Amino acid sequence: MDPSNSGTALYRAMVRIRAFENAAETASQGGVSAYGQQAAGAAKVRGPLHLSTGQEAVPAGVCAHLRASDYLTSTHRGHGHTLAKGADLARMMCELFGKATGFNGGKGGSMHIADFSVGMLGANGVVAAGLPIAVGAAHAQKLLGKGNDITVCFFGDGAINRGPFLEALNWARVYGLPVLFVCEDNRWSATTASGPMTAGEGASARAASMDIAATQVDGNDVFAVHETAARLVAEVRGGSGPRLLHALTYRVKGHVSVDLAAYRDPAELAAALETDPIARARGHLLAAGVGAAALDAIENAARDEVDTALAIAEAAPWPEPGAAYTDVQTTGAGQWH
Amino acid sequence: MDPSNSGTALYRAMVRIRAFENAAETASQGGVSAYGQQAAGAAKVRGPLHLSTGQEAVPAGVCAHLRASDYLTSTHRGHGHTLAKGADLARMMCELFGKATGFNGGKGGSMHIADFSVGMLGANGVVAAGLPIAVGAAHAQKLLGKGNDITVCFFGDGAINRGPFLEALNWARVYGLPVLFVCEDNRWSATTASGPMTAGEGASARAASMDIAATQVDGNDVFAVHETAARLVAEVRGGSGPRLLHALTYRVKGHVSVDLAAYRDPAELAAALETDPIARARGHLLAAGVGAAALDAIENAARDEVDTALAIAEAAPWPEPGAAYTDVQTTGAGQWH
Amino acid sequence: MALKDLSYSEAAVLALQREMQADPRVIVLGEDVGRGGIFGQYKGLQQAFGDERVIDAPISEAAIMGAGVGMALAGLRPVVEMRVVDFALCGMDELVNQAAKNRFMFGGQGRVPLVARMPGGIWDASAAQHSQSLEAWFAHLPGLVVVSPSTPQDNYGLLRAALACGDPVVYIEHKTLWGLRGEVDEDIAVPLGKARRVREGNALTLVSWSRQMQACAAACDALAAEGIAVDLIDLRTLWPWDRETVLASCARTGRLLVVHEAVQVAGFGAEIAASAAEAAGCRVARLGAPRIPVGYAPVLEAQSRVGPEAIAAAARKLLG
Amino acid sequence: MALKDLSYSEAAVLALQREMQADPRVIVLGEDVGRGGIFGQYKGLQQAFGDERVIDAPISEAAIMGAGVGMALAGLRPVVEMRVVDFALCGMDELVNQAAKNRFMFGGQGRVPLVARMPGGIWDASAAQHSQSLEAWFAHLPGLVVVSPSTPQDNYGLLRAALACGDPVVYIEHKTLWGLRGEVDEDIAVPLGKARRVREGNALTLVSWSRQMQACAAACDALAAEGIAVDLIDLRTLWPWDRETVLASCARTGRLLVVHEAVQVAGFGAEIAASAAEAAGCRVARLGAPRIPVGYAPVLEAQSRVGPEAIAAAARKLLG
Ligand SMILES: Cc1ncc(C[n+]2csc(CCOP(=O)(O)OP(=O)(O)O)c2C)c(N)n1
Ligand SMILES: Cc1ncc(C[n+]2csc(CCOP(=O)(O)OP(=O)(O)O)c2C)c(N)n1
Ligand SMILES: [Mg+2]
Ligand SMILES: [Mg+2]
Repeated sequence: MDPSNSGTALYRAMVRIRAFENAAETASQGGVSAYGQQAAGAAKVRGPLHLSTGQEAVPAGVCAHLRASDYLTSTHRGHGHTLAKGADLARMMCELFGKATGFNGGKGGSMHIADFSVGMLGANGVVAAGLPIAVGAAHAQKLLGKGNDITVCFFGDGAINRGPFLEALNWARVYGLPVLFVCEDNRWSATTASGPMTAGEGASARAASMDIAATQVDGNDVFAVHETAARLVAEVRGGSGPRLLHALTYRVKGHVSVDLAAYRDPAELAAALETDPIARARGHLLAAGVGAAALDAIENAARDEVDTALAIAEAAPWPEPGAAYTDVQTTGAGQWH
Repeated sequence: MDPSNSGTALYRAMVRIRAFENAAETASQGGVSAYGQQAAGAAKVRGPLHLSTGQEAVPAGVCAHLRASDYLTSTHRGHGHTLAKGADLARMMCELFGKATGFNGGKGGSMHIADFSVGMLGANGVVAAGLPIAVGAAHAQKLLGKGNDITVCFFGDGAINRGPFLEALNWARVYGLPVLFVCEDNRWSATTASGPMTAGEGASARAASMDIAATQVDGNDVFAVHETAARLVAEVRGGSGPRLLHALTYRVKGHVSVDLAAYRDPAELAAALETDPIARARGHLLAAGVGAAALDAIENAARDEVDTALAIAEAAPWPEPGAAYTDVQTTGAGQWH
Repeated sequence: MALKDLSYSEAAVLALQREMQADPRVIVLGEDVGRGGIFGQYKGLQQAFGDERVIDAPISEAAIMGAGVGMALAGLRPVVEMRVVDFALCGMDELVNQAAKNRFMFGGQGRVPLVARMPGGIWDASAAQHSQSLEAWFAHLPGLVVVSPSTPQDNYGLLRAALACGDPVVYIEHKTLWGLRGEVDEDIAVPLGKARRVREGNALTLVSWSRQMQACAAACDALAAEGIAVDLIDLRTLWPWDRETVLASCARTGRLLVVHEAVQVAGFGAEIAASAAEAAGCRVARLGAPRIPVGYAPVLEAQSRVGPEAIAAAARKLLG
Repeated sequence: MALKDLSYSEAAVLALQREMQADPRVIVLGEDVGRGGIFGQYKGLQQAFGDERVIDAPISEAAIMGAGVGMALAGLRPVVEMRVVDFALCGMDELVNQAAKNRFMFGGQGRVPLVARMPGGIWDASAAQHSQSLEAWFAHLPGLVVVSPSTPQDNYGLLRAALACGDPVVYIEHKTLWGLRGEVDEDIAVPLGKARRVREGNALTLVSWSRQMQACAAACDALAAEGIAVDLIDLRTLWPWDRETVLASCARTGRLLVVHEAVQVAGFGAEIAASAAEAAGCRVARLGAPRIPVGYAPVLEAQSRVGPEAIAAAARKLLG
């Protein structure tokens, strides 16, 4: 690829995710009771906040090939997917703050971040729950003859041990659906290392056993992810049926923002930090002749955008109490007891 | 193997299953409303009755290597597993008749046929439900240091499309459990051909993807099943961890006894009947010098045993109405409303 | 108006035919639907509409329900077949955490217009895992509509209404009503949330639904012979339930008896009885199955059945 | 007697320690239990008893619950960790069709002594998929015991009783009570099925459980200031529930108010209210959450909370 254009675009995509999550992380301290922490209640961003710090190359590299009419299903760790799919950063921050101006009107928060208008069908609080929903969306795309739109389904390495993973992959292959499965293999499942809990070679091997071609990629090399995803997305758009991208990355932060991950070997983290996708991309781009100033400008712009978003979210109104009674269901609305 | 001893034993095991199910089939007509039939109510054997006719070689060949302290989990199609594991045929018939003298005291019927005293932990009305239970039982065998006892888990080719199949196989491998998975691949899932509903090469491929060695065998050749199972059972007993036996067979009857299977290509059935496991075993044994009289005697003995069982079941008492209130739970027993 | 004599299952097939003809977004997915479903409740539909709209599914209840959610979000109106409510337990996260909550959780960005058919109740001699009545579970869950028809006419009308309503609907037909025949007027629309008064009377309000309506009617005959006129109400929709009709009747009779096939403890009858006691302050009684699993032998299964005699006895007790 | 000041989670850890020391068959399986569980409710147990008895599991709720059933059948006494009740929905067939029915279905050939821990209730700001209260579901299911402790002492005592009872138990701790401290007497045995009278009074019977007991106590303070003495009862076990104690109190006060965090519609309060109306003929009222999913924003989440003011108001209405 020519790094000077899309290269900087990928860089920008990653930097925005990082900036957004750094700010959210700060705003979330004391926001939830778990992992030995007691919620203070004063936090701006409350409830479990799952950060994708260090994994930004995967959504950035994959979503660069998507359009708004393509669908995306996400996980509990969905900020990167949502931003990369094109959602407005400020409205995302408003949702994390629980404000009326958030994408969900404050009803969902981080674990349910979504922007249906750009095809982002939502983060999910239930591990692996996005997989069957994704194949259903892809099934609809096929039946409705939606041009060559596709569905991209992100999930973690721990999710492959839940039954719906098998049911969804089998489904996608049986009906030959336009879905790209993307396993974000960050080596951890909450406080448990995924390796010892997983039989065999993981997502790729299981996909292959269901006749779904799988490709592994260095998930911390945004250019590699971008290049590999280009081919897979093209195949899926072309009617190949499902494909799986197995991206090897690492969860730099704790499972949630209040998790200090003391259970982890510091050496493991240190090694992973060596391969930080943003630092690596920056190195690539500099080597490819992109000026440091241009990259600094991208980072400053991202920080400014996030600061503005924080101010917007801070100033935004809370939902009306009555909003708790809207969008429950149409039939029987008003009968709450 | 020396067909003159264990060969005839395998033959006898199959013949008893066939005789039992032929009788049950006759007694079940008009026993359930489904597949276009209306229950008459007069049937002696009521509710859905799933026959393993044509599949007898699998339980016969596998269970020949098991002892009472080994566990077995079964499916909705469990008569063969139960008989082969050593359950009393007459008490099984009593259970199918719903009598107090049945293994479950009339509480379960065919779909829940079981004899825990010989390690047969039960048929199950839910497809794939036996798999997690089996790995749990094997897990207990390992933790309790139960000598080298093992658990054998039977399931159908349709069951591999349910999530618990993946979860259970992963579990067995992760903890290195003494369990032998046996897929009875009869090519059908109720009224639906399994092939078009299944991505990839099926049970064997999926097991391999979870690092569980799988072996395919002609499930209608009882000697081949017996020989292959001998090796796999020995490996599992020896501490190899889980193994999978993929037995290729065919469901000769409809899905349940009232299902005429009109949706099936008659040629397919005709071809399958050519490979009837009992007829083939008889041929082998005759060729190996076993006298026809000896084999006839085995068949007559089986028919006599079944006739006696029918008479016993017919004469046996119904459960007391009060039995509906026993074995529900200990805590709170008596509080039914 | 077009009158037809149809079975409960034929009425459902007719409803699906009408909806599928009228709306290409309506599709069916589930196990064995291509052969008409094991109860004939999809008979001929795959032949008529093709296997892309009447989709044979693998044995994957979680994926069937979950894919239904994804299809609905993407613009289809799936009829999701669970075979029996007992197997719907294999897709509970997909129904409860996904289908029911999607619209609210995402702030109204999406809709999940889906009808999940999961026949309930005792299926003769099918024992504990094939005989459950779980309607109370679904009534407890925000986001879901719960329907339970007792006649061919209602099965026709309510299935059409369920497909039209745009909400996720748990549609509970009864496993042993499929053969029940009755007159079906294709032009009658049966609204969701409206009960049907089956008999008029001032002595007692008797509320039930699904197959249990038959036992209640028989009990009413026995009571009528004793000069006791019962106000018999078929709830038809359990959520939203027709409080107005039921409470108005309670106010008139001063006595309410709720009867259902489900286990009485924490059954939906508790909700109705408690509501009546709270609102109308009238005397209430419930009659449901004892809190025991359904046994296989006829004598054991009978313990879980609520028959006309028991219903009449409960009515007399409430009156005495 | 050994008195300790412990948190709700520490009390649970102590109970498990005692049971695991006393009985080698007692084991724990679930996600992240090796690090003490995300709420600290297994803290130190893997270090003390090893990873063969405190088993880290893959993210496989169906297999965790199903394997628990197999382990129990084979002679172990597993504590099955579901993390939160919302995720237990991923193992519903294994709990409902297998664990709860096994003993009956197979005619008493087997037993499933298993304690399934599934913390319930609103976990501050965790929205619709992490905030459910589903105790009414499990009370509806024959074969299951349902427990919901409100104090460290009860969590200690009831968890031990649950492990000893030999039945499959759904053990619902509250997601936000983990930090609650209180005195724990290790020698006090807390029996299953017995409610605890927290306050004595003749004006009104107030029944609740789990975290809601705190709001009820606060409401009682407000009412006491008005001279209204409430008979406050902590149900502790939802199945079997202590009918005797509750109905005796109702007979005395003539008025019953049931309060729970769960959605009011078809919640377990309906069972208690209906039972009291049937048996004692007393005036009944229920107070639970509206039938809406729990929202994320504090102001939305608050709509699903049942606070002291609402409880006191409902009490006054019932008295007036
Ligand atoms: C069904 C279910 N089980 C457990 C959880 C709790 N949980 C949330 S995230 C998580 C770890 C998921 O690991 P992985 O799929 O690898 O995603 P990652 O967190 O690493 O991005 C767990 C166990 C859940 N949300 N849903
Ligand atoms: C979870 C679940 N879904 C559906 C059914 C209905 N059902 C009973 S047997 C069966 C077919 C099973 O096929 P397979 O696993 O190959 O076993 P076979 O009947 O061929 O022996 C189906 C769909 C069920 N019992 N449980
Ligand atoms: Mg991970
Ligand atoms: Mg099969």
